[in-house]
Order: sequence, then C-alpha cells, then structure tokens
Amino acid sequence: MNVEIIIFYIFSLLLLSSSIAVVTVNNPVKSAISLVFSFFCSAILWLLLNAEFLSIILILVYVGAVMVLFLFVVMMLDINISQAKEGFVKYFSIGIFVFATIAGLLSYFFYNQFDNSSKNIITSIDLIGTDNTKNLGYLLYTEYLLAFEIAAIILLLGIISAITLTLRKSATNKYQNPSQQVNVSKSERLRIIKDEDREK
Amino acid sequence: MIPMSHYLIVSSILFSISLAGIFLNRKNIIIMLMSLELMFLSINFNFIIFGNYLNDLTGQIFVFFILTVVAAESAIGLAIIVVLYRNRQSINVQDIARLKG
Amino acid sequence: MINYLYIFPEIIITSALCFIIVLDLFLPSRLKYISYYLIQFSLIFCVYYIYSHFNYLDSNVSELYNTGIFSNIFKIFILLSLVIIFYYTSVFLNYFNIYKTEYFLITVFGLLGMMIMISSENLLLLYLGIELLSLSLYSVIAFNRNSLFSSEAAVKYYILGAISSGFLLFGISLIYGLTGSLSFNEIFIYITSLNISSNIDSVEIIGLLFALIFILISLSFKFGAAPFHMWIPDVYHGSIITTTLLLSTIPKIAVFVIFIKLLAIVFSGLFLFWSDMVIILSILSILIGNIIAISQTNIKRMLAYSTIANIGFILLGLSVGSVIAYKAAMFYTLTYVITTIAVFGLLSQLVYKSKSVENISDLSGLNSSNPFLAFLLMVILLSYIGIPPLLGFHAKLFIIQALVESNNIPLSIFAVLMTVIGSFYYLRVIKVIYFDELKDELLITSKLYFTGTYVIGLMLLGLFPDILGQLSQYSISNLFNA
Amino acid sequence: MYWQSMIIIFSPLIGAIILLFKNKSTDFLSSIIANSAIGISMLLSLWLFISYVSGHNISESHLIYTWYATSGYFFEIGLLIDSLTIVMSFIVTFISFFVHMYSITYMKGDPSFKRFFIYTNFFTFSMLFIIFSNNFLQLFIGWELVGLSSYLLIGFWYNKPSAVSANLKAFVVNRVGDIGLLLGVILILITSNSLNYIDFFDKLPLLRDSTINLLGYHIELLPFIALLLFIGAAAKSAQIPLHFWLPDSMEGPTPISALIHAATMVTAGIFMVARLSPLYDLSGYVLDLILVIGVSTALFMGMVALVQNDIKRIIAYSTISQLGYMTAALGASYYSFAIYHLLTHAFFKALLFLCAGSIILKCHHEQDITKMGGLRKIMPITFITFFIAGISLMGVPSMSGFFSKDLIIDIFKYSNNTFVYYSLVLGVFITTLYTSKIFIKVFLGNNQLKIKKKLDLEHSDALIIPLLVLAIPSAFIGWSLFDGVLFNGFFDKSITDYTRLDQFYILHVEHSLSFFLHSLTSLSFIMIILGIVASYFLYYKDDGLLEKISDKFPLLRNILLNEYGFTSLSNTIIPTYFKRLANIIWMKSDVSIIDNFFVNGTANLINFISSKARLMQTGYLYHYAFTMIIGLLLFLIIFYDF
Amino acid sequence: MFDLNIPLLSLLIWTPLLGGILLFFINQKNDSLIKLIGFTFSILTFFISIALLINFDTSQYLLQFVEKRSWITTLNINYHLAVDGFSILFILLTTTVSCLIILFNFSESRQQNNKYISLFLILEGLILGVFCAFDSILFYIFFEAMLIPLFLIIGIWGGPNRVYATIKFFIYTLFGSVLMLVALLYLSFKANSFYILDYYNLALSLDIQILLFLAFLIAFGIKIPMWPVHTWLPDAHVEAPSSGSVILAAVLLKVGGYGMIRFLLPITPDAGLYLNSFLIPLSLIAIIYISFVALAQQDMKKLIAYSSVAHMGFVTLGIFLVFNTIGQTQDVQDISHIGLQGSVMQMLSHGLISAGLFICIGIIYSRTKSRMIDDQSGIGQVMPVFSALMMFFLLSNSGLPGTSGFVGEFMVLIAAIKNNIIYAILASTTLVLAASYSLWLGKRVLFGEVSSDIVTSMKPLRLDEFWPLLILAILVILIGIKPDILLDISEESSLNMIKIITSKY
Repeated sequence: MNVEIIIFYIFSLLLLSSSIAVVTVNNPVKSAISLVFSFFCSAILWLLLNAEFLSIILILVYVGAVMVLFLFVVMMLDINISQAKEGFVKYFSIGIFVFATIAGLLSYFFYNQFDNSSKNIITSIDLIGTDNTKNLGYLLYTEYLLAFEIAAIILLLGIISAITLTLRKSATNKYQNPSQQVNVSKSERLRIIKDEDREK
Repeated sequence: MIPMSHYLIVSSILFSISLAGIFLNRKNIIIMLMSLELMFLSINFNFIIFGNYLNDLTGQIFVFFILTVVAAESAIGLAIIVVLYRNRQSINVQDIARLKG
Repeated sequence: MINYLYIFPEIIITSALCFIIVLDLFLPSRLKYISYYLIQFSLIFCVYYIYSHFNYLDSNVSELYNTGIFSNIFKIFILLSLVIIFYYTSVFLNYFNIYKTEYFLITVFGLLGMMIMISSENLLLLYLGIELLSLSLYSVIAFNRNSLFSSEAAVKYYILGAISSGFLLFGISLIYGLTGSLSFNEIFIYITSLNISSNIDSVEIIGLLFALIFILISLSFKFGAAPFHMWIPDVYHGSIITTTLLLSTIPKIAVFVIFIKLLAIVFSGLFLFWSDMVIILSILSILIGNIIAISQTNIKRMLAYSTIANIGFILLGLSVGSVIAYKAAMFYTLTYVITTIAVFGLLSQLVYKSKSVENISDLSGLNSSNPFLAFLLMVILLSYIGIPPLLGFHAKLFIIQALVESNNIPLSIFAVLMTVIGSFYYLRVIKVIYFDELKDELLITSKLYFTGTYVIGLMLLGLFPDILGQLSQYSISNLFNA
Repeated sequence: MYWQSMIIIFSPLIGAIILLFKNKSTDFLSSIIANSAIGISMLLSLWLFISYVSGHNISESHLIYTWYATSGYFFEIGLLIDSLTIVMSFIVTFISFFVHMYSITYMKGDPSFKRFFIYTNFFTFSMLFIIFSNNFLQLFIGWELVGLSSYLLIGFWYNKPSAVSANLKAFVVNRVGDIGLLLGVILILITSNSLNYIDFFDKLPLLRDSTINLLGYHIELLPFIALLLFIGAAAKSAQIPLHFWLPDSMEGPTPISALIHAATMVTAGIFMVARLSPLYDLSGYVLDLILVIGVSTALFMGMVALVQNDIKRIIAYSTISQLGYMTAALGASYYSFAIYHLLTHAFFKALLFLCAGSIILKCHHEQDITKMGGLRKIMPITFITFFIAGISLMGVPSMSGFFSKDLIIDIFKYSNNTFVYYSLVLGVFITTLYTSKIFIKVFLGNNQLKIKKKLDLEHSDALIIPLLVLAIPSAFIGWSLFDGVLFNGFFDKSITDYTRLDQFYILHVEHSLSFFLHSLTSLSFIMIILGIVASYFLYYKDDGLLEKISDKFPLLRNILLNEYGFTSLSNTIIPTYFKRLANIIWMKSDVSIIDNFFVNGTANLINFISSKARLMQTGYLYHYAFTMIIGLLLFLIIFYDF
Repeated sequence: MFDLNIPLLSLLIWTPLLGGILLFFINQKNDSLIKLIGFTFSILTFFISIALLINFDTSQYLLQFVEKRSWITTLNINYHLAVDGFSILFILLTTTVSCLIILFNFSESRQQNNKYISLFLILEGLILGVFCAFDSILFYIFFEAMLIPLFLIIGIWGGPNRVYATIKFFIYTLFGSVLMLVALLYLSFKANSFYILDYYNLALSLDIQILLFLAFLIAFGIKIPMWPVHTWLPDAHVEAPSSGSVILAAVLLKVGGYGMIRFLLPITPDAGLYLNSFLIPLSLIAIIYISFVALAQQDMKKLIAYSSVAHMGFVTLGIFLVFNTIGQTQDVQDISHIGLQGSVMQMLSHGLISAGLFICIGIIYSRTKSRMIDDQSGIGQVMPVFSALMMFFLLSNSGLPGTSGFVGEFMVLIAAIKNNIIYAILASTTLVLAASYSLWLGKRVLFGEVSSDIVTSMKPLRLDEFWPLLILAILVILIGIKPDILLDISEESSLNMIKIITSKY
C-alpha cells in the first residue's frame, strides 16, 4: 500500500461522486461547484500521471476562468431553480441503463486491453523528462506550432463570436460610435438654419 | 503501483456519467454544458493516461489544445445561451422545442 | 520546420481576416460593403493563388499538413462556393437590414477550419479544424440574435456538436493509446501491419474498432447521417436561409474529405468493419431522410431531410470502398453541393409577405408570377430527384454504378427505390409552383442574372457530366497516388 | 377473266369512293353514279355467267397484290374465278343492281340519300370481295367488311335509337362468329402454311390425321377447323343460336333488308361452306352438327314467324328458316343444292322484301300487317309480284323455290333420315302458313288504312321495274337452271359433291319434268295445300279462331313470341349481365383492389409512416442527445462481437 | 442508297429540341408566330425522318446511320445513335403524330401557348432520342427525361384532378425505370460496355436473367402499360389536355413496347421462357379484363385509355410469345417472327388510331366541355363529317380488317395459336369486346337523338381539326390494305432478333 494508491482511490472516488453530483443536483450553482471539485480532483490525479503543467492549467484556466464564467452566467440569467425535476425518475432507469452499458463496455474493454502487460503499470518515475512544462513548451513551439497558431485563431474566433452574439446596443445606454466620430463630415456637424424671422 | 486500467476505468465511468447527464437532464441547459465539460475531462484523462503509458508527450499536447478549444467553445456556448435567454427568458431544456417534426 | 509558402492560402485568409476585423470597426455603416468586397476579393485571390501553385504545392508541409492536388481541388471548390454563398448572403442580409460584417468574418473562420480539415494529416490538426468550423457555425447560426428560432437552433447544434466532438476526441484518444501516434500515416502503417483477417478477435482490433466507431459517429454527426441527424432539420429550419445555405453545403465537402481520407486511407485496413457501419448509416439516412421529408410543410425542413437522404447516398458510395466508388461519392458530393447552393440561393432571393420564404405553400403559383424563376427552381428540384439529363441523375448513376460493380445489387435496388419515394416531395414543390393558384405575389430581392446563369450552368454540367467526372477521377487518383 | 373480274369487284368500290369525295352532288347524280357502278358489274357478271353456263367452265386463280410476305408464309389478295364465283357474283350484282334501282325511289328525299348509295356500293364491293377471294385472309377481310356495311346500313337512320341498338347487336353477334372464322383461318394458315384455298385443299390429305392439343385433349384438326369456320358461317347466315340479330336488323331501310339481309350477305356463310366443300367432306361429326342446326333453324324460326305481325320481321324469320334449309343441305354434304336454293331464294326473297318495301312505302311506313288490308286493287303489280314470290317461297311446284327446296327435302327422304325429313316437311307447312298470312292480311280484306288509289302505277318506274324483273327469275330460274346447270357438272370444279349429285340425279330425279310431276304427289306439296287451307281458315275466314287456338297453348305462344327466350336473352339478360360484370370488374377489382389498395395504398402507407416518423423529431434536446447515445450504444453492441 | 455525310439522327433529335428551346423565348402573345415556329420545326423533323426512311436499307438488319461520340469518358458512356428496322418505324410514327398534334393544336387557344408547343417539341425530340439511342445510358436518359415535358403538359394544362394524375403518373413510371437502371448498369458491368448490342452476346445464368427480366418488365410494363400496373394511364389520360392524351397514347406507350423488343427479347430469353406461363396470362388478362373495364366507363377518354391498355395486351402477347420459340423448330420461329412483326404493327396502328380517337374526343370536349358519354348524344346529326371520321376510328379500334387495327391483332393471333390455341381463343375475344365498347361509345355519342342544346350548337369541324384526322384515317386505311409497306422495313431486323434469341441457347 503506497501513498499514490491511496491518493488515487480517494480522489477517484471523490471525482466520480462529485461528477455524479454535477449531473444530478438540481441547482446549477451547486452543480457548478461540484464540477469545480471534480476538476480539482482530476488535477490531483493528473499529477500522479506526471502531467504537472496540465494539472495546474486545469486549475488556473478551468477553475479560475471557465467555471467562473459558468457561474457568472448562471447568476446573471437568474434561473428559476425551484422547479422539481419532473420526469426524472421516469428517465432515470434508462439513464442508469445507458450509463451502465457504456461504462461496462468501456471498462471491460480497458480492463482486458491494458491489464496484462508489464508496461501497463503507471510508475511514479518520470519517464518523459524532468521538466514537464519545459518539454511541453518545446514541443508546442516546434512540432505543433501550426496547431498552436490554429488554437490562437480559435480563441480569436471565440472572442469575436461571443462579442458579436452578446453585444447589444441597448437603447438606454449612451455610447459613442468611433467610426461615426472619425468619419464625420462637415455637413453633418454643422447645420445651417435659415432664420426666417430675421429675414423678415 | 496503480494499474493503468484503473485509471482508464475511472475515466470511462466519468465519460458514461457525462453521457447519462446529458440526456437525464431535463431542466437546465447549463447543466448540460457542465456534463459536456465532464466529458472532455474524461477524454483528457484518457490522453494523459495514454501519454504516460506510451511515454510520450503528444498526449499532453493534445490535452493542452483540448483545454484551449473547450474554453473557447464554452465561451461561445454561454454566449448562445445568453442570446437564447434574452429571446425566451428561459434556458429550460423543455422550453426550447419550437423546432420539431 | 514549416515552409510557410505551403500554407500561404491559409495565411492569406488569416491576414485578410485580421485586417478586416480591424478595418471594419472604423468603417461607417454606409461603407461596410468595402469589407464585404475585401473578403470576397481575398477569397478569390486565394483561389487564384492555389490555382497558380497547383502543382508546386504538391508536397507534405510536415507530418501535420498536406497540400496536395487532392486538397487543392477541394479548397478551390470550397472557396468558390463560399464566394457564391457570400453573394447570396449579402443580398439577403442587406434586404432584411441585418447586415453585419462579422457574419462574413465568422464564416471565413469556418472556412479556415475547413481548409485545415482538408489538409490535415494529423488527428490533432483535424480536431482543431473541425472545432474551428464548428465554433464558427455555432455563432453563425445564432447570428440572427432576435430570432427565437435561430437561438434555439444554435443551442441544439451547439450541445449536440459538443457531444460529437467528445466522441471524436474519445476515439482519437483510443487511437492514440493503441498506436501511439496521431499522424495519419503512422496510424495507417500500424493498422496495415496488423493482420486483420487472422486475429479478428484480438484486443488491438477491438480497440481500433471502438475508436473507429467513435470517430465515425462523430463524423456522421457532422455529415448529418442518421441516426445522428437530429440536429439537421431543426438547425436548417431555425437558421436564416443563407445560413442554411452555408450549413448545408461547404461543411459537407470538408467532412466528406475527412471521411474519404480516414476511411479510404487511414482505416483502409479496417474496411471489413467500417463498410458495414457506413452501410447501416446510409440505409438509415436514406430511409429517414426520404420518408420524413414527405410530410414536411416547411421548405427548409424538407430540404434538410433531403440533405440527410443525399448524405445517405454519399455514404452508400463510400461504403463500397473501391476507387470507382470514391469517385462516385465525390461526384455526388460535388453535385449535391452545387445543387444545394442553387436551391437555397434561389430561395434566399424570394420574399413572401416581407419575410423570407418558409413554407412550401408560399411558393404556390410561382409559375404565373415569375415563370423564369419557376423554371429554374423546377430544374434544380428535378436534378435533386435525379431526372436525366440533369446533374443529379449522373450523380446517382455513378453511385449506383459503383454499387453494381461491387455486386451489391440489393443495396442498389434499395437506393433506386428510395429515389422514387424521394421524388414525391420534390414533385410536391414543383406541383405547388406550377399547378397551384397564385396566392400572394412573391418578391425577388435581386435580379436573377446570377442565379439564372448558375442554374443554366448546372444544366450544362448535366449535359456534360464529364467535367465533374474527370475532376473526381483526377483528384481521387491523386489521393491514392500521393 | 382477270380484268373482267377486277372490274366487277372494284367498280362498286370506285363508285363508293367517287360518291364519298364528291362534295356537291344532287340525288339524281348520286344515283346515276351508284347505279352505273353496279350496272357495269352486273353486266359483266351476267356476261361471265352466260359464258360459263355456255361451256366456258374453267377455274383460275390470280394474284392481285401481296399483303405481306415473310419467310415461308405468304399473305395475298387475289382472285379465284370458277363456276361458284360466277354464280354468286351474278346473284349479288343482279340483285344489287335492281335494289339500287329500287332504292332511287324508295330513298327519295332522304337527307342522306348519297350516304345510302355509298354504303350499298361499298357493300356490293365487299360481298364481291368475298366471293372472288382465293384465300382465307381475303375471305375474312371481306367477311368483316360486309359486316361493317350491314352495321352501317342497319343504323342508317342513326338518330333512331332502335336502329342503332339493332346495328350494334348485329355487329357484335357477327363478331362472335368472326372469332370462330378468324381462329379457323389462322389454324389453316399454321397447319397448311398457306392461306390459299387451293394450296389448302391440296394439303388436306396430309392433314387428315393431324390433331390439335386443346386443354390437353387431342382433337382432330380438320373437324375442328370446320367447326370454327362454321361458327362464322352460322353467325353470318343467322343460324341458331346466333340468329337473333337478323330480325332486329330490319330496322334498316327495306331495300337493305332485301339486298343484305335476305339475298346476299346472309348467304355468305352458305357460300363459304360450299366453297370449302373439300374441307367439310372430311369433317365428320361437324356435318351432323351443321345438319342439326340447319334443321332446327328451319323449323323453329319458321314457327316464330307465325306469331309475328311486322311484315318485315315475318320475312326476316322466313329468311332465317330458309337459310336453315340451305344449312341442312350443307350438313348433308349436298353443297350444290344449298347453293341452288341460295340462288333461287335470293331472287324471291329479295322480291318479297322489295314488295314489302313497296307496301310499307304505300302505307306510310306502317309495318304491322294486322293494320293493313285490301291492297290488292291499289297495288296490282306489287300484288302480282308478291304472289309469285310467295308461292316460290312456299315451294309450289314449278316455281323456283320448289326446285331448290324440294331437292333439299328429297335428300333426306331418300337417305331415310326420316326425322329430318318430317321436320323439313313440317317447315314447308309453316312456310305456307306465314306466307299466306302476309298475303291475306295485306292484299285481301278491308283497306283499313284508307289508302287511296292513284291513277298512275302504285309507285314510279324505278320502283316497279325491279319488282317485275325479279319476278321473272323468281318464277323461272329454278326450272331453267335445273338440268342444264345444276346437274350438268357446272359446279364440278368448285364443289366436291359431284359424284353424290350425279347419283342423286340418276336415282331420284331423272329429269326436271319428272321431278316436277313426281312432286305433285309428295308430302311437301300436300303440306302446301294443307297450309293454304289452314291459313284460309285461320287468317281469312275467321279472325277469332287463331286467338282461340293460341289461348289454348299460352306457353307455346309465349315461347314463340319470345323467340325461345332469345329476345330477352339478347336484349336484356346479356347486356345487363355484361354491364354488371364490367362494372364489378372495374369498381371492385380495378379501382378498389389494384388502384386504391395497391397503388394508392402504398402511397398512403408511406405518407402515414412519414407522418408518424416525423414525430420522432420531438424538438427536445435530450431526446436528440439520447438518440445519438443510443446510436453509439447500438454500434458498439453490434460491432463488439466482431 | 447514297451515303449522306449529314448526322441525320442528331439532326432528327435536336431539331425539335432546339425548336422547343427557341419557343421558350417567343413572346406568348404572338400566337401566330408560335404556331408557325412550332409547325415549322415539327414538319422539318418529319422531313428528316422521311429522308431517313428513303436512305434506309431494308435489306439488312445491321444498324444504320451510326453516330458515335464519346460523352462521359469516366464511365465510357457514348453518344451513340443508330437505327434499325424497329426504331425507324417508331421514329416515323413519332414524327408523323407530332406533326399532326401540333397542327391540331392550332385549333385550341390556351395560356402560355409558346410553352405548350415548346414542351411538345421537346417531348418529341426526347422520344426520338429513345428510339435512336444505342448506348444504354443514353437510352435511359431519353427514356426518363420524357417524363418531364409530359408531367408539365398534364400538370399545367390538365383537368381538375391533374395533380393526382400527374404525380401518380410520374412516380409510377419513375418507379419502373429506376429498376431498369440497375439492370442496365449490371449488364454494362458484365459486358464492360454500355453499347446495347454488346448485351446481346452475354451469357447470363437463369437466376440473373430472371432478375434482369423482372427489372425490364417492370419498366416497360408500366410504360406500355400491362395489367396490373396500368392504373396510371386512365388517370393521366383523363386529366391530360387533348393533345397531351394524343401523344401519350400514340407515341409514349410505344416506348414500352420498343424497349421490350430491344431489351427483354434478346437479353433475357431464357428468363422469358421460364416466366412465360406467368407472362402470357398477364397479357390475356389485359386483353379481356381491361376490355370489360372499358365497357363500364362513363368517360370517353377513360374508355379509350382502357382500350389502349387492352390493345397493348396484344403487343405484349406477341412479344412474349417469341420466348416460347426457344429450342423449337424453324417453323415455329417463323411464326413467332410473324407475331413479333404483329406486335410492332399493333403498336404503330394503335399509335395512329388512338391519336385519331383522342383528337376526336378533344374536338367534342372543346365544344361541349364534357367528356362524359351521358352528356352527349346525336352528334352525328350536327357534325356529320366529324362523326364519320370518329366512327371510322372507332371501327378501326375494334380491329376491322382493311384498317391497320386488324393487321397486328391478326398476326399476333397467328403466333398465339401456334403456341397454344387457348391463348388464341382467349385473345380473340377482343373481336367482340373491342367491338362492344368501341361501337357502344359511337352509339351513345354519335348516334341517337340530339340530347341537348349544347350539342345542337356545336360548331362544324374546322380545317385544322379535319386534316389531322383525315391524314390519320388515310394512313390507317393504307396500312390496313397494304401492311407490307411497313412490315418490310422491320422484316430483317425482326428475323435477326429471332435468330439472336434462338441461336443464343
């Protein structure tokens, strides 16, 4: 019995139970918190798998940014959560069935596939290199540079589309349109009004 | 020593939970989104496990990209949900069934 | 290292994107058309560039990216299609006063995704390309923010699309775990090195089979093959018509390329398995598409089901697994895209009661109000049915020919019989156009010069199907020689 | 002979075509064209007839043109000129000419005057086409064309519903017979590889023992062919059970009844059997069948004539009955006798009809004899000619009808076929009865219709001349042709019964004079006298007597009035059941089962499936996701076993 | 024979097609110009077909006027045109009838006349294409493309129930033809060529032959149409405008018979022999059963439509009987040759007669606006010339000798009797049945008392109505009295066809 094994089982259990909570809990806020907890557990498990950089990224980016975004949206939309989960029971058995079948199939398969050879044992020795982050960075900027660029484009797309979708010119807000300001012409700025009274 | 299959089994159970979560959820789209996050988490698990097993960093690279993309995806997804909410004042899954047949 | 010359087309697009994003901010609304024309120009320039470096680019950039003749043909096709789609889109958006440059920009992101998909030689790049495309499509669908339908469609597509991405990734992870590589080439070598027929029950093969199923399902989802088609009717229906036009055309080409690359090359060793899966998919698609389309009243929805049926036909061609069949499938895909651009483009130009055309009955009596338009629409629909000598016929002919050559007579009979059932709903539209009384005058948003030319070109292509036939032959043979 | 025959045949056709395409022509011009066309034919026929009778008795065959020729089979249109042809052509053209002449007056003032002559000219052509034909195809073509002419002429007054019903009936019934004829013709073609009469006759010995497979039974070929052909003949010559169209055909103009439905067309069947005598000689039991049909037609149809009151119908039934006599002769293989009776009958029956027409015209188209009377003084010529024709019909010795009819009766007398013999003799009695009935009712008694006598002859010359001309052969042709022609080997080259004929002549006839004298003591002459006496009492002396007798036998009367059920069968039962059957087939089978159930049913089924299947698309996201996941699951399960 | 270097067949096909396309661009108000152009092009086509006939060598069975250009190189499909003795007869029929239809159309005025006539010309071109094509895919393309013009003709200018009728017609025929496509592709795969004559040399097993046979049978059986797949025809006829009915009955149905001769006979003779005990009853049912159905009709067009089906029963009978000669003596083969010729003859004759009848019904309809038999009576008194012509066609329809209607039936019956006398006995009932329904129609419509004021006020026959009828009538008589004018043309081809079938196995 080694510490790693204990950690593995504990956090695996926590991970699975919290993810079940994500799915079953009524309140989206609670659900989100459970998800955060799942992420946290996985980060720890990832550490066991020699993925230090990714486990930190998971915490930073996921828990720190994405989940916050989730929570933010949940709060902002002010969702009515008091409704009961009608029909849940009805579908629950099907859910369990599907869950059991897929999980069973996959587990059975994995168990057969990867349990026999000696290579299948995860060791605590770092096989890849001492500095996981550095190695990753190196690969990222050499072999997978193109992919990296594309990822950047994806993020850009994410930004643009999120903005385009949600940005609304509210009637109550007062705002300036920079392009209008820049392109303003003389005739628009100055209006010459004939003073009829004076002409008389 | 934890056998690799244990990790994989954990990840596949996670995957199954997320799948079940997607269609068991009849109320809230956001929970669906969260189930999806779980699904990606399980996939990331897979990659990391396999990377470890193969003694190869490509798996982790992949996970890195998945994280990036899923973040962007979540942003867009949430934006869409916001748009939907503005139109319908609800993000109840059972309410968004105008398109059918 | 990457020789950037090879990815110059992508670089052109990306830089044009970045430039126009910024430029557009500073353009006054009356000058917004400039960015539209810039986008169009950059697309055409890109076509020109690819065309002028057609052979020069014929090499692998790296393990990640391939820009062979095969990819170039599809890229040119996609680019040209997108130019046409943008033409219709701009007319449509301008008419309904919802013009936004972002629409085009986001679409061009999708285009980039497709180009990456087409060229990718690596599962990672493939994934990124697919995601880029999907993300852009999610936003484009939701673009008409004030429409409940649009946002509902976007949500549905988003959730289901994410599930499908998950499946894809799961499959990829299995492949990675089994072969230790993401490169198409290495996976191909690994699979062919396994002696499939002798150890059919070995764990590796079962693992690969699992991976194959996950990847295939994900791609079928993107393609719209039943039973993973559920999003198609809703999304087509919910989006504005030009988005439907976009959705139903070029992404299918990109997905088709992926299909053919993965199935015909990478997983060619697993033909025994995937051909059965593809047959199941195609039979279901043809059945569901053709049968449910009959009871549709919304024209976009009907065409959505028709898309499913058409996808079924493409898959039917793929399932055969011979070079002739790939050729036929490619021919079919190109034909399908050309025809679909025509039909949605034409419908996008119609206005009924100051709204875009929605129901089939909106078209009634079109022949008496605008005979030329009615004629064009009829030609397109007949092409869909597969009435010779229109293009659609040749497409079906090629597919069935491939099936027959592989001695798959029952499937070919099934296919032709479903064509007959399918003809019914197209005929109903023709019936509405030609035989019904005129209800309310349909307005046209722009002159029909372009559409007319396009459809007549379609007819000419039908008379000379060798053009597309040779193209398919050329590109498929290049795929296999490369 | 070739060109003469060609002119005989085609002159009427040309006349018809000229009339058809001549747009404006007066009635006079039309009649001139029509009559001269027939006149040419008649004169040439007469000339040919005389030259044949005077010894130039040869048989020759010509090809006119090829209809179609293919490997081993040859379809032609040609001529066969022999004594039989010549006799028939003489009869047809002669009667046709005089009927045409008669019609000029009879049809005067009819709006379709020209059309009438087109039809009659065309009919004459068709009839000659049959007569001169040297092959079966041509026979069939002509056969149908005369049917067509008959159809057109019966329905000549096409706005009269009864006329158009009658002509439809006539055509359809004839078509029933044509089925037999056509099948027979084709059987001949495929068994003998030729349609030419002569070729076929040459092949007959080879075909004697051949059989044909009909539903697994092997049937002798030649009798079968003979039977099929006789069905055609029976329909055309109005033999039981295909006779019922003929009485109805009296809806046509009376000259037509004279020409077609008494003298010429209806005898085509007799002619055909005679023409095919080599075949019928070999056809065994079919001859017996023909005999039975002939005798029963002769007897039973004559009985029907007794209860009729319409003058034309009586004569029509009489025609059927006389045709029965001819058929009986055919059945006894004495074809020449049949042809001989055909010849005499043509004249006197045509004359009877023309007289009837004359009477009808005088009586303002009243045809019921019970309403007529006393026309003797008003129409003396008609009276005399009718009298001649009448006694000829009865068979009063020395008249034409006597020679031909008594010959037929004598066949059976000498062949000890007593049943047939007595039947036919009874037929003579009946013939006498109804002939006398007409005679008495029309010419004697009171002038019920108050018809005035005019100073001129009863009608114009064109109407009277034919009556007078036809009266001559009706009276004398029997005797004049008896020894010199009939028993002098005239038909030797065309009909095969010459040995029988010779024997008959030597054994039973000896000479026409002795035949005549002998007959004065025969049973049939007694019957004639009995008949005249009976009719004197029944029709002249006491009107009530007939009523009483018929009241005594209501069943018999009803049977006769209903023509043994044929009237209702042909007028109501068959059409009704046909229609009902047609309707059932259409509505039940075609519309309900094939169209609605299979065709539209499939479409509706697909529609139904479609409308149900679209409900799968519920619109709920979780259902969509569920479908995807189930799809995944299924794929995994299906392919896990690989 | 002199050799022309003009591609006569292409000219034949494309003249009407171009005429049709040209007419689309003519202003629909300019009625006389439309008629002029339409007639010019159709008469031009007719003259081309006459030129074809003059240059046709009837003494040989080989294909003539062959034109071959490669078309779809990827599949090795060629633009391959030629004619043999069968096709040229049908070409002549098509050009003649089309000419007359366009002439007849002059009498009718309608909306969008330019399109109407244009569609007719296009239809004519496509039908001619079917008869000329010797590449199977080209054949199929023409075969199926024919649907569109007729679909539109019936759908746009048809009667009140036209939608049902057109869609039924379209789907029915499409259903038939798609199976044929599979069969054609299979054959081309086996023969490694799309040239139809190459299929004749294939040695196919019986099972395969049966499948192929059924595919072709469904295609052509629906087109011709055979019982029990005939139900589209009455509907289509009733709803079609008069001239549409004419071309449908006169020419379009013949495509089915032509296809049977071209494909069923030489390619799948064994299957034919095997299935004949099932096929011949179908033909006999068509003859008898459909005649009864015709008897029950109240609608003139339906009656004639059903009568067409019955007549086509003879065509199929003659064709199917050819199968029975396989393995028989020379004598039997000669007879079945007569039967085959009879089928061809029956088709040609029916083309002319039904054209005449439908024109007649069209004339009545244009005056009384009703096709119901009960609505009219005594037309003969008002329109004597017309009635005479209509009566003539009705009589021809009942197979009167001396008209073309007799020739085919007679020849088919010859073949039937040789095979089995029961077939002949059953088939010959048509003599009575056809006469019954034809003449019954004549009796009700033309004869009798004038029924109503509508009939009384019917206008007399116009010249542009009279001439088509007269020409048809003359042709009917001409063929009736001297059929070898036409029979000689197809003689060699037919003999060769029999030889192919019998020598193959």
